[in-house]
Amino acid sequence: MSKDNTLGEILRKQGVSRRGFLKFCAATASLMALPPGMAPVIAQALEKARRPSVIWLSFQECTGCTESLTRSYSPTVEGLIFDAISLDYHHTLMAASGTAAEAAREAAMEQSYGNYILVVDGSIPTRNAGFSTIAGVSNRDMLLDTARGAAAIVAVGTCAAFGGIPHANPNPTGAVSVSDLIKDKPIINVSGCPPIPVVITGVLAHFLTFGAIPDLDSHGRPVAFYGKSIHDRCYRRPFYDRGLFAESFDDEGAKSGWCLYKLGCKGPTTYNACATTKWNEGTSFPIESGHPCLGCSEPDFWDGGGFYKAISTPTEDIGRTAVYAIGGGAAAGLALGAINRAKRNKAEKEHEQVTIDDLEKGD
Amino acid sequence: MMTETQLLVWLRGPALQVAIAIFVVGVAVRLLEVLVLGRKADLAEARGSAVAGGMRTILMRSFPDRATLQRAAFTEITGYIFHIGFFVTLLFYAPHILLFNSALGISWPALPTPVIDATAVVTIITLVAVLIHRLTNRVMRFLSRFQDYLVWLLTILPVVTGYIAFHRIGVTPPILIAIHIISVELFLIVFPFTKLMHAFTLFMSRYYNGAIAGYRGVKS
Amino acid sequence: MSASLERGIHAFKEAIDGPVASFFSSCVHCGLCAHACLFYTETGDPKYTPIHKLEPLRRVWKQEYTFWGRYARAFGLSKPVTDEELGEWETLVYDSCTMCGRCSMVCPVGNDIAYMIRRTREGMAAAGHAPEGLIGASRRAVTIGSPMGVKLPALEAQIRHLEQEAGLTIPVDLEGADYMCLLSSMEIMNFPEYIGAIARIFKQANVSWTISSEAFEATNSGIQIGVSEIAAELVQRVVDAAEKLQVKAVISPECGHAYMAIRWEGPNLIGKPFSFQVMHIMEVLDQLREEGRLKTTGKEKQRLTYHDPCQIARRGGVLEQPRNLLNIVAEDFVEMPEAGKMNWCCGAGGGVSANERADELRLRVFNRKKSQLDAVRAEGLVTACSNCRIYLEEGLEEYHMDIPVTGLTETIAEHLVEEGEGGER
Amino acid sequence: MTQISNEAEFRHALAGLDADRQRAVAALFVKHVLPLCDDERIAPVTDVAAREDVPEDKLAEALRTARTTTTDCHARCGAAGDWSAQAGYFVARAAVAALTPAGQMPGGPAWQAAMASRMAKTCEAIVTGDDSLGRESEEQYRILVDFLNS
Repeated sequence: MSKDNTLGEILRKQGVSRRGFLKFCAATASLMALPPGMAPVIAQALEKARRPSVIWLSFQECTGCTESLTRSYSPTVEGLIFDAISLDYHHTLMAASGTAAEAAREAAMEQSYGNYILVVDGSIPTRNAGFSTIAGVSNRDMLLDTARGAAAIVAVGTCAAFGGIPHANPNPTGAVSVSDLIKDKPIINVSGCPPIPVVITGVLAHFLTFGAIPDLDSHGRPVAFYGKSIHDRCYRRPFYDRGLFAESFDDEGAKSGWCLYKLGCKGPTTYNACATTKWNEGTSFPIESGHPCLGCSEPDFWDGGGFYKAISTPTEDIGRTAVYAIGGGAAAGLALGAINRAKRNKAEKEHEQVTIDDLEKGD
Repeated sequence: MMTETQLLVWLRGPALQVAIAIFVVGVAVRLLEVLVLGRKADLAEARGSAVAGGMRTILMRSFPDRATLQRAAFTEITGYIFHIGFFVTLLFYAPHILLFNSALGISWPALPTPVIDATAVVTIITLVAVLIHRLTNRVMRFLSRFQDYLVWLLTILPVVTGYIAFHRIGVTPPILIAIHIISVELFLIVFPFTKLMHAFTLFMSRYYNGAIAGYRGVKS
Repeated sequence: MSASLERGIHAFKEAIDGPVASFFSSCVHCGLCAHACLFYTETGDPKYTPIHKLEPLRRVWKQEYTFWGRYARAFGLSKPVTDEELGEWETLVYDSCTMCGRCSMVCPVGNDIAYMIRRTREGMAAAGHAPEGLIGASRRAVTIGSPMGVKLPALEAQIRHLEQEAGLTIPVDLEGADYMCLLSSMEIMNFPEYIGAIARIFKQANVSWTISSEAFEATNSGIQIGVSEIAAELVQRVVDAAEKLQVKAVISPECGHAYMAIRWEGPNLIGKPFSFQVMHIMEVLDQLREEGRLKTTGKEKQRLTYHDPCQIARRGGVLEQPRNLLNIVAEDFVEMPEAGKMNWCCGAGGGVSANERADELRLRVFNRKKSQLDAVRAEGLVTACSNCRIYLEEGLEEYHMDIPVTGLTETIAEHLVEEGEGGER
Repeated sequence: MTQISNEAEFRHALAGLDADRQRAVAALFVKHVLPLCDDERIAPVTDVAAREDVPEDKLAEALRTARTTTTDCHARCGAAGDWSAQAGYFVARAAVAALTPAGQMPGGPAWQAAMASRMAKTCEAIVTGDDSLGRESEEQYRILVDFLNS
């Protein structure tokens, strides 16, 4: 498929009927919380969109994001969109390797300089370039170099968005997120470990349709997908509201699908669309499968105080602190008490007798 | 910039440790400063038992005599409501019990969350009524100093912020939970320096009161 | 060396012990003590709120005995107690407080406010802020032996009168007697029939008793004004006399603070337990009643009620005895509302009656006693403290209530069965 | 002619009198010690007590005056006591006893009035130190005998 075909032509070649395409646009519109009227606009824009050039750079990552996005066992509409774009460079997916692969990347950068989309997954080590390089070029340099010509950058996965697992304490590689290094380009953080596939394609679709990045929250994540917390949309919320909690993973509560708050669920402090779009085409999502949410779309979720410790529990040993404090307090109290007592007893010893003649004020 | 997760982890960790440390050391010091001063033995011939009298008053002073109840019904009733409400909300809300369990190792059954929710509302309304009473009642206005109003604020904040955090009103929830934890830690830190100490010293005061009277054969 | 602020503060420092520190740590400014104090309920003036009267002592406690307070003082953040303030507080601590202890009974956190007023007065007196009346009374008590200047000859005349005219024997300085009776000047001057009453009762119950010529005075201005040295000196006189006469027990007469002074504060003032017992006259009479040695006849017909003197009942613990006694001499004995340990004060105790400046306020707050009495429409009021008695009379007079007030011992004596000497009465 | 020579007979005789006669003899006792009281309100009140046919309200009003006088001249707690003033106080108390309705005074109004009058005399004795005045009880026996016989 040459680059000059429009997205619409490519999709028709792949047998996607006009109606199927319009259905996709309507789904995307609703997904993006856009008004229904936008569906035809999306369809028109996608119809005419030139095949965008996409460069996918993978740095310190586990390929989970790519895996999540490109499951091959069932062609989904997201997959079609993904095929539709001109993915010019992706280590895992591209056939070329070695210098040929790098040549392809440079070619793509030159050819559509200024309007290709840079997708990054994985965090960027800063302590020592040697931790992660591609073809002898450090991740950091490659990112800076490639970002210069990018129209927009999509940081896929919590690693790229916030530093993710490599960034977790003690962060030996000095891993940082894309937005820590790139300050002058619009960056869309699509956090999650991995993020939900439809969120990635949704963001691409938005960019293709409007040529601009969607509304972002304070962490640079598309509000459409990360506006609400899991807790707000969790189907087990009524149990939380009534105080019915699973105490262990296979007790009565867990079996009857009660709230997993006590098992460490981070739903209340995690923003993602898992509870609504769910995973594997709406099959389920972690809480529905009986496991508390880990809060993977939040920065530093790995150091968030223990996956199985409830939000309301302390993250340090308060008991021990209290014991030390009691010891210290008792010692201080006894000492200060003794000082008071000595002062009072001294006052008594130095008591000046008050007689009836001392009752009148001094003249 | 500290992210919300880091903030919550810090608040539930080091910050809570500091607050607990100040609270425990402060209370211990205040209590020992009183106890070490001590009391001279009574040389008069006893009529009743001081210890029995002291213990009795610790319990019985919680029940006002009928006449006082009539004269100061508002103070008495609002006092019971917001104290009981405050403790029920604190001690019987499931997530709080997890907190106590992880800190102290003991646990107890929780009340249904809607009950706690209602109790919190009642407590807040009563505390507001108590503030109005403190501002309008002749005696209370005369007695009240800055500290009385500060302690009122520090007492109502945890309940209000907890209610808002639970119902997730306004800003993003992690911040609401953070604010709630901060208000609790403020309460703990200021506790030993204010009249909140009465939560501990009232037992000693009632004991002394009852002992002095009990020694003389009076049920105080 | 004259009284001064510095000596006052010094006395405050001595007065602070565990309970005081605990009380000040516990007060939550709820104002409930005000509703228990007749000086507030009858005037509605918030300055009479009991805990407020302790402000000077509280500040000394805070600045001297708390880490936080000392710290604040070091940085000049605290307000030291000034002489003007003590002057201002004098009327609060003396004129508007009888140390009746009602506030101590209702404080929800258990503060014994009367306990602290007693100690505050130690500082006030040492700082020269005691009322004139009490200074005069204390001077007379120390120099003459009685706050009202009653000398031995006057008592001897009373005794002579009782012996010649009423044919009674009043043993004076009888060594080895079981009981040594004390008398309060108020009784000797205003209600001498008390002496006649105990003489007749003890004669009938053949109780061995005596009065010491060296220490017949029961009252103790020292604990009212708040100077423990004076109080100790007065108590020591009684102890010396009692030990000299080797009596088994000393009887405190119908006087409130005298009972508090000798029974409860006495040993602590002189620093050692007594070698004899101390009993209030009502305890003795009730004991005689139990032993069947108190034979009475006839009962008062009119509706009688009893006023519990604060220092005897609430602060002293003598509660059942008066009821037992009244039930044998009164047909229609009714209890006032809140009688017993929660009784309302007559407004004159704790030195207030000796303080002329407080007269107007005292009569004004008597209205509380009036409403208590109105609830039972009594035709006669009996009490066991001559100070209460005389100021109940004055109060009733002020509010135009024709209720005669009598002492309990005297009422018992009226109903004694007269044996021998001219047959059945 | 009844003879009264000791306290029991004196009390017994007094107790035998009805309310009006008790008031009358009580008034006599008070009159006997009246010079000791310099408060002018007591004299007219004693006259009211002495009269036989006195309306109820007059008596009550006189009683109130007598009570007020008693309250005014009792020795103030803690103040330096003045025995001559006390004598006046006891005369006032005697007047109050005389005017108090029968049932309200333990021992009866007449007897209380007698006791109070004797106390007035004792107070006088304390001031003057003249013990001869101590025989007030004999005087009262004589007054009672004259009264019973008249």
